[in-house]
Amino acid sequence: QSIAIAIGSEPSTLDPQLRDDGGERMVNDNIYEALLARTPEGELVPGLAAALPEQLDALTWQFKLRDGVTFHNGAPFNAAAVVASVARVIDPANNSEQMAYFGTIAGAEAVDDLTVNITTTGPDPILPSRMYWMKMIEPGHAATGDIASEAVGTGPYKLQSWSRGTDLVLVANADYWGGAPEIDEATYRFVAEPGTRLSGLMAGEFDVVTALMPEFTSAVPKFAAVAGLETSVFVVGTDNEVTGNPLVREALNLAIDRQAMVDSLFMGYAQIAKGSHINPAAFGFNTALDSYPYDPDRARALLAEAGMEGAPITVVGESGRWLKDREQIEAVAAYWAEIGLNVTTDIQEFSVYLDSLMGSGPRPDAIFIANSNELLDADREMSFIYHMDGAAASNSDAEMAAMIDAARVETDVEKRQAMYGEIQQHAHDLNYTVPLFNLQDIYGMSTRMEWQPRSDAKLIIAEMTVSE
Amino acid sequence: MLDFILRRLLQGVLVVFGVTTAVFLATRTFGDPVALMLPLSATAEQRAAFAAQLGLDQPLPTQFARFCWDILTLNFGDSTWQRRAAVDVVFERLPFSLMLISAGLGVAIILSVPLGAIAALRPGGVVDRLTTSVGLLGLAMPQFWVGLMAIMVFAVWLKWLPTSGAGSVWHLVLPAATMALAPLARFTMMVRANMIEELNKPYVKTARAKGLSLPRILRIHTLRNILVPFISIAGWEFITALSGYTVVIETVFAWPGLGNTAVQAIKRGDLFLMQAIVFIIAGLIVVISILLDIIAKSVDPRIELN
Amino acid sequence: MSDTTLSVAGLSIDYQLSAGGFLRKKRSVNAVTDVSFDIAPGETLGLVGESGSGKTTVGRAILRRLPSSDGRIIFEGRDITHTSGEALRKLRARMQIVLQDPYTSLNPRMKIGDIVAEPLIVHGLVAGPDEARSVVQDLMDKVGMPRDAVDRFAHSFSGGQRQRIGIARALALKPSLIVADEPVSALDVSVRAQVVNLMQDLQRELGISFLFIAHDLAIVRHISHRVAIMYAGRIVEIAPRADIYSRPIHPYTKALLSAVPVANPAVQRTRRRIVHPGESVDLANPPSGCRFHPRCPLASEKCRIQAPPLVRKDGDRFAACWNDGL
Amino acid sequence: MSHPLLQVDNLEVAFDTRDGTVHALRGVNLTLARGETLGIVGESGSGKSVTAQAIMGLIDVPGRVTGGTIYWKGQPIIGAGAARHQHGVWGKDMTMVFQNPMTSLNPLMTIGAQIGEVLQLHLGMTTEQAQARAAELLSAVGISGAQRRLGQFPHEFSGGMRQRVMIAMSIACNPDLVVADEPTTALDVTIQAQILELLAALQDRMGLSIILITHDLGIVAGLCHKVAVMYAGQIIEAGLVDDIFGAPAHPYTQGLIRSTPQLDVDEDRLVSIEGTPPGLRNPPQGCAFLARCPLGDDGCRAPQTLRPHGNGMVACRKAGQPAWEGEQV
Amino acid sequence: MAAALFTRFKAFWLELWADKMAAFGLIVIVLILLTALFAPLLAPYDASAQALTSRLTPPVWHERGSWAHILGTDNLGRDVLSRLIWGARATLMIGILASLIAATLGTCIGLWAGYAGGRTDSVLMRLVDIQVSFPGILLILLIVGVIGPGVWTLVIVLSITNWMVYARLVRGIVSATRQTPYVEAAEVIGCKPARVIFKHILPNLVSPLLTLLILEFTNIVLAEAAVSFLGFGVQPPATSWGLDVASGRDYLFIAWWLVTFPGLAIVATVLSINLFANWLRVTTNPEEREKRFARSLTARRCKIAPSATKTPTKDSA
Ligand SMILES: Nc1ncnc2c1ncn2[C@@H]1O[C@H](COP(=O)(O)OP(=O)(O)OP(=O)(O)O)[C@@H](O)[C@H]1O
Ligand SMILES: Nc1ncnc2c1ncn2[C@@H]1O[C@H](COP(=O)(O)OP(=O)(O)OP(=O)(O)O)[C@@H](O)[C@H]1O
Ligand SMILES: [Mg+2]
Ligand SMILES: [Mg+2]
Ligand code: NI
Repeated sequence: QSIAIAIGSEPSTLDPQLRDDGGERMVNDNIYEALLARTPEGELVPGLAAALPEQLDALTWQFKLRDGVTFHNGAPFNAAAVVASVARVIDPANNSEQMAYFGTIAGAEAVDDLTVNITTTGPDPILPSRMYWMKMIEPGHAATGDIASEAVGTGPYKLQSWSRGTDLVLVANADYWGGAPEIDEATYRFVAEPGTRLSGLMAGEFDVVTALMPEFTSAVPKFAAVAGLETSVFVVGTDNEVTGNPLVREALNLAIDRQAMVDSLFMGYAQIAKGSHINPAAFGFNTALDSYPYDPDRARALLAEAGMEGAPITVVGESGRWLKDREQIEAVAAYWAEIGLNVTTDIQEFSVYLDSLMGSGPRPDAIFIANSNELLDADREMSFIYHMDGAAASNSDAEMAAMIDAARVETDVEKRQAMYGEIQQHAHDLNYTVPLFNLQDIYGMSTRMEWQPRSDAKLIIAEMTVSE
Repeated sequence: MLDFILRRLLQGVLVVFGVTTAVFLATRTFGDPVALMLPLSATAEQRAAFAAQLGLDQPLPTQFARFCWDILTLNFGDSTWQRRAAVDVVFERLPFSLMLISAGLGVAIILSVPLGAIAALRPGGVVDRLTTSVGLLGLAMPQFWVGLMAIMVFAVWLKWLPTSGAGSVWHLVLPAATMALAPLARFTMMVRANMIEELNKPYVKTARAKGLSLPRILRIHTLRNILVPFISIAGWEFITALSGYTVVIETVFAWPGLGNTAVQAIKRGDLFLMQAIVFIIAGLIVVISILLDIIAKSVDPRIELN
Repeated sequence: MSDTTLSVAGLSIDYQLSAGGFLRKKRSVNAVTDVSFDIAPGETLGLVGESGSGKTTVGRAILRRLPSSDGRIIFEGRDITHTSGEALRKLRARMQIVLQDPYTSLNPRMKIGDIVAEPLIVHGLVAGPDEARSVVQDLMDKVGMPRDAVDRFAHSFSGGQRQRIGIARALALKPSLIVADEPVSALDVSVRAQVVNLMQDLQRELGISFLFIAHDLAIVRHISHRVAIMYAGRIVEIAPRADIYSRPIHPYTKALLSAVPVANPAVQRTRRRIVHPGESVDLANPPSGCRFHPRCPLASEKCRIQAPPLVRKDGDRFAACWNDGL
Repeated sequence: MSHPLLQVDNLEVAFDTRDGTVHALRGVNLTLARGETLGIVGESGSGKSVTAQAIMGLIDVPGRVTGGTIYWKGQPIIGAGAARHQHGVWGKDMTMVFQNPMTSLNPLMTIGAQIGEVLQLHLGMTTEQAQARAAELLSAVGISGAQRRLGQFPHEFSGGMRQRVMIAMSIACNPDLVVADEPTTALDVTIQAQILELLAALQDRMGLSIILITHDLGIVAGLCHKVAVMYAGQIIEAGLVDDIFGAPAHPYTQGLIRSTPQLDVDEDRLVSIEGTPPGLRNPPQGCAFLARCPLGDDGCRAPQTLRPHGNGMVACRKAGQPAWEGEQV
Repeated sequence: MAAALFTRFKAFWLELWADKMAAFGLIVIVLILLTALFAPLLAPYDASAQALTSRLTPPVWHERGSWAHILGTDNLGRDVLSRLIWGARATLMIGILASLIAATLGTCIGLWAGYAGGRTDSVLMRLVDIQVSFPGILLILLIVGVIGPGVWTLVIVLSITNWMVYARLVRGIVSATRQTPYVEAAEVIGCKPARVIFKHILPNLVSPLLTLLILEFTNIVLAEAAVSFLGFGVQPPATSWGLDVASGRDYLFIAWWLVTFPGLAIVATVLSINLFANWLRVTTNPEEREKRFARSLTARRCKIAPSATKTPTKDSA
């Protein structure tokens, strides 16, 4: 059996360690594997490792490797391969974009042929999550072969051919350690236009298309939706004149009819964020929090109490990068205008937007971002948005920053979980952000496809089946 | 002849250099390349390291000197997006663009000549009015609209042709047809107008006085005479298409041409790729216009190359 | 005031065919070579020659519309060879032009009155529109145009009438010299006579000098006092009218005269025509020596090597031919 | 049956323009015998070229033949009774030489191809035969190096040579009639003399008939047997050259001849015919020359037709009366 | 005076009316212009007023449609008709401004090159060559990418990439007109260069420039749409037809009206202008104009033109 998959962009390279590139991941996730894997529900399980790692000390994690695994070119997978893979990713000369995930890793050393110790620069409780992202390469091929266009991994699929611009074909790896996958051949096609992807699906050319818009769920033969990694949120500038007032910030949160937006904008394919913008699947998510209610009257009252009726605020955002980003921004701006704020919407060009989001200038009153959490650990949100020194942070709450710093190095799982819960409660009470939705990823499929997509947005062909 | 080619090539080199320099100045003086090229979450150290690696931290004149040297040695650096030599990326996509353009313009050329000629034979007649109206309509429809509609009709409903992508001749049909539409209209009208003008020339009277039939005059006499303006229009159309005006079609049909790559390069702030694209396309344009002049000369012996 | 209105000495003019540049030679063609003549006040000099012989070029050089590469042009006693800018503009008031094509030499978008008044206005010779109007009316009377013509556009007039308008425009500045470049070639025979008569009348009345360029030897004979014959950029013969027509010296003049058809069947059928083979000279690479030698029946070795100078043959007759008086 | 070679019978041609219909030809009558040379003179716009083109079947939108008939050897070829196809008349038996040799040849075809085309079409020659014959023809019109010349393009020829090529082309199929519309107007006098000699020689040799259209009375005087004078779309006088130059009968013809300056006579003033021809959109009912005619009176308002006068034909009530003061030349 | 104007207008209209398509084109253009001019009065809603609850309402004739939104609503519940009306304003303004700026720039350079001639001419024309060799759309995208999208960017960018054709046209006409005898005459009578240019040369440019301007305007409208389609064009909350098509294209399969109406508006505008310009082009060419007249006469006379029957056809000889 063979299927055709339409993805939004062609891999820029097949080197699995250099780029942070959606197209590359969609392909390489099937060719390469990491030491750890996740179940479709998000639970970390052993991958190329034989078991979950063991923490030897604050800075060292030990992985036992699966025995008898070979690369597609026949080379054995062993500790040397792991050491080489780690060394290659973190080599500054390679300037890997994936360093965002692996910044804490100091190195790896082989203990024996099937045991590896990975060391970190500081205590890093989420190292296992990080290792889920690190694809293991074959050192010999990486050194001498053309790794950028010839992929050699351990995964269930092997690269058959790649005609750049046209298509990329994977075939099943009959020798896969986990057993040969069901689908024999998968052809990727690269279609950037959502409309064109959709028409290909409807014309029967594609079996799977990514990033389907919610509206089209009624039009396609079959689809599957799953809670994704992205959470949309407005980061509020707490040092600004208007938004510095906690009453105003609360009003901002209460003014939005999130349910209406879910129903109309997302046709139900989104969850209202539960009081924070941490991904619900992530470690550290505070389940105790509840989502903000829609209470415009209370919002108006709060504004009145703060004496901020008609106060000017500027809402900053961009357009076209995330699902329905502009729609969300404009809808929210409209809600805020409704409770009596004088809202200016500023949709910025992306580089300008980046500067607004992460630059050193004054913080915007409210800036939109769809935050993505690939490591599924609350640390990402904590250090990026909540921590006062975070790149996208808009508060100057030193107390909270200290709490985050403490949690980051806490290796006791229970304690860490509790600390994160506390931080979230704190931020929730002070309305530092206006969390909106946990977005769902929707995939369009042909009728013969059977597949439950994963919440980490990985497109694993081995998990698909074709009914015929 | 050789003298002409040499002179034009030299001129061309200057033009190409001017064009590429314009890109250099535009990208270095107005924007921050580093911010564009690195991911959202990159740290300040990463940014600085990256800038240093690309030589972007040097003062502008130094950068420019390095840039000039690179151009001279035809070294455009690595595409930051694809992590390989920028020229490789360009030469990989260029054939797709050329294929699309040639197919589209080829169709337009082949169809427009008879259509325009027939229209010119009876100006104001049924064929004339029909071609003119259809032509004007063809000119009025935005390409992306035509493309989307074509996909709907021919690929989704009728399932005659693939919706998108490249790979076989069939993949080429819809994009090429969409691409052909506007040039077809322009060519047809141009052939018609020039044909009418040509038919008014004294030598046509001579030909008629010689007892030649109108179709024969058209075929033997006037057709050749409209060839020169036709070549220049077709060449112009080719150049325009090459300079990226196919990008809309490429987007709609997911055609892996250079236009799309250029958009990506711009969106991702891939300076080196951008420079390579501009350089190579400008060079191609120069070469093509020289070729056009030579072809025109071979058709019309009166033309002097200078 | 000197006794010659215009004196041209050794005039040569080159046209640049292509600008020099990188890898490219400058190419130029020598359109007029060593041309000299005078025109006295009130005199008409006819300038005849085949197409491309440089007649227009001489006319345009005199009006300083072309730079001359050699020689001098003296107008009313002043050397104007290098006049330019504002001085040249002033000079223009004294010498005027009448162009060949009456259909294109009038701006189709201007009323006749405005066309004729324009020189007065740009030289500030009239105080206001009323004065301009009355001057224009006078001019229209002078050239025999109806007075109501001033409010119409050029296209409503016939060729002859347009040519009169062109003459009126030239007259507006009361010039002392008018260069008329084939003013009647485009006109019909019957209309031609009107314009020729008008020009003669005006000359008698106003004492204007004419440089009258034409193809048509018969017309030239009618209107000129003296006639110059050009061949391939040189004057080959220049003499008073009677001499040229009755006793031409230069072989080319003879051939030219014999080739003119005469509207008299009896005469025309019996005329001895000297038909020289060959065609006009390619000025880009002219023949050596006398430029007429390839077509000349009398050509000798000397003619091939050395160009004959224009010398006085007898009386007021000058010719450029080694074969004396043959 | 002895039909005249060409007979034009009351030919009328009109052009549709936005400002009304131009009646360019208003009843033109002509007869031409084999071997004869007819000159047509008249001022600009009088309809000479239109007549020639009508004879050649070249009237095209916006013009149309609105009346009359043209007979070729007794057969109607234009007008009532004419067949749709006229095989071998135009281009073979009857050919045309145009005024402007610079533009009348296709600039992008070799001379050889342009001459050969006629031969292949009308005489069914092969390409080689046609080229060989074309070379002969070029030599016949006095172009040396004919073989080499065949492969050249018009721009490589001078004006006079191009006109020779046109003539070569027109005599390619041994025609009976050559219509020459101002064949030398664009040429220099010396070249004009060459071309006229050539035409005269060819006529002698081939027994051609020629219709020669010109402004220049001198050319007519030298070359033609008969002459027709056109004015405002009509022929107002026709006859033998000697008669008409010797004693022009129509006031217009008289004026035309008297206004032409002569090489050997000193006139003090030329006769000038004041005024302009009538517009052809609303041509006058009567004599078209009336407005400019010194002899005209109310009687001339009635339509004037060609009537015999002496050996020729004149359309004037006062034919033969001297119209302009001064002596006849 | 008024009467004279009226007769002229009537003559113009009569000639135009003879070509129904062109007349229709002109009417449509005028209507669209008026719409753009009176957008605030005509539009039923604010173009950016959104109502998420009523998003993607189909047009009124659809079963789910409503009279509240005659042409339906878009993905944010904004009224399509209102956006169309306001979009006319943006689209036409960008088109007109860009055309005018490009034309002014091009005309000045063309005049300069054509009048000065010689070295200046060749330098300026080389400049045109460079600009022409510059990959056009790349330049647009590059500039937009660097200075950021927006209405004004678009105007600037489209002007920069379109002036060359005016420069070439103007230079051609000027250097040709410079040779005409009446310009020579004007110079000989002592007119200063400024007077020669403005009084004698410029009037010749009016009609070809106008025709070119009109045709180029359509190109700019299409270019604006294309650039907006690629996401480099007009940015919300501003609106234009191109932007609406672009943002509606994702909904093509479920809300055809989002793409269709602005698309049709573009087609209608460009088509009408082309129809009219086509007629105008013929009208400004006296020869063509006469022929057109004669042909229509012939057609009206309902018989084959005599000349056509007399065309020699030697096909089967
Ligand atoms: N602008 C120009 N550039 C180059 N050569 C020119 C130019 N104008 C004229 N010539 C050449 O100069 C020579 C003289 O031309 P000129 O116009 O003076 O001749 P002419 O005697 O007036 O001819 P005609 O009788 O045809 O008007 C010709 O060989 C012509 O080809
Ligand atoms: N295409 C046309 N459209 C309108 N009128 C025309 C057309 N062709 C010729 N005419 C008119 O027909 C009349 C005769 O023109 P024709 O060309 O026969 O004159 P001609 O005697 O040959 O003049 P010339 O000596 O200038 O060549 C003129 O009044 C002219 O205006
Ligand atoms: Mg001249
Ligand atoms: Mg004529
Ligand atoms: Ni037949």
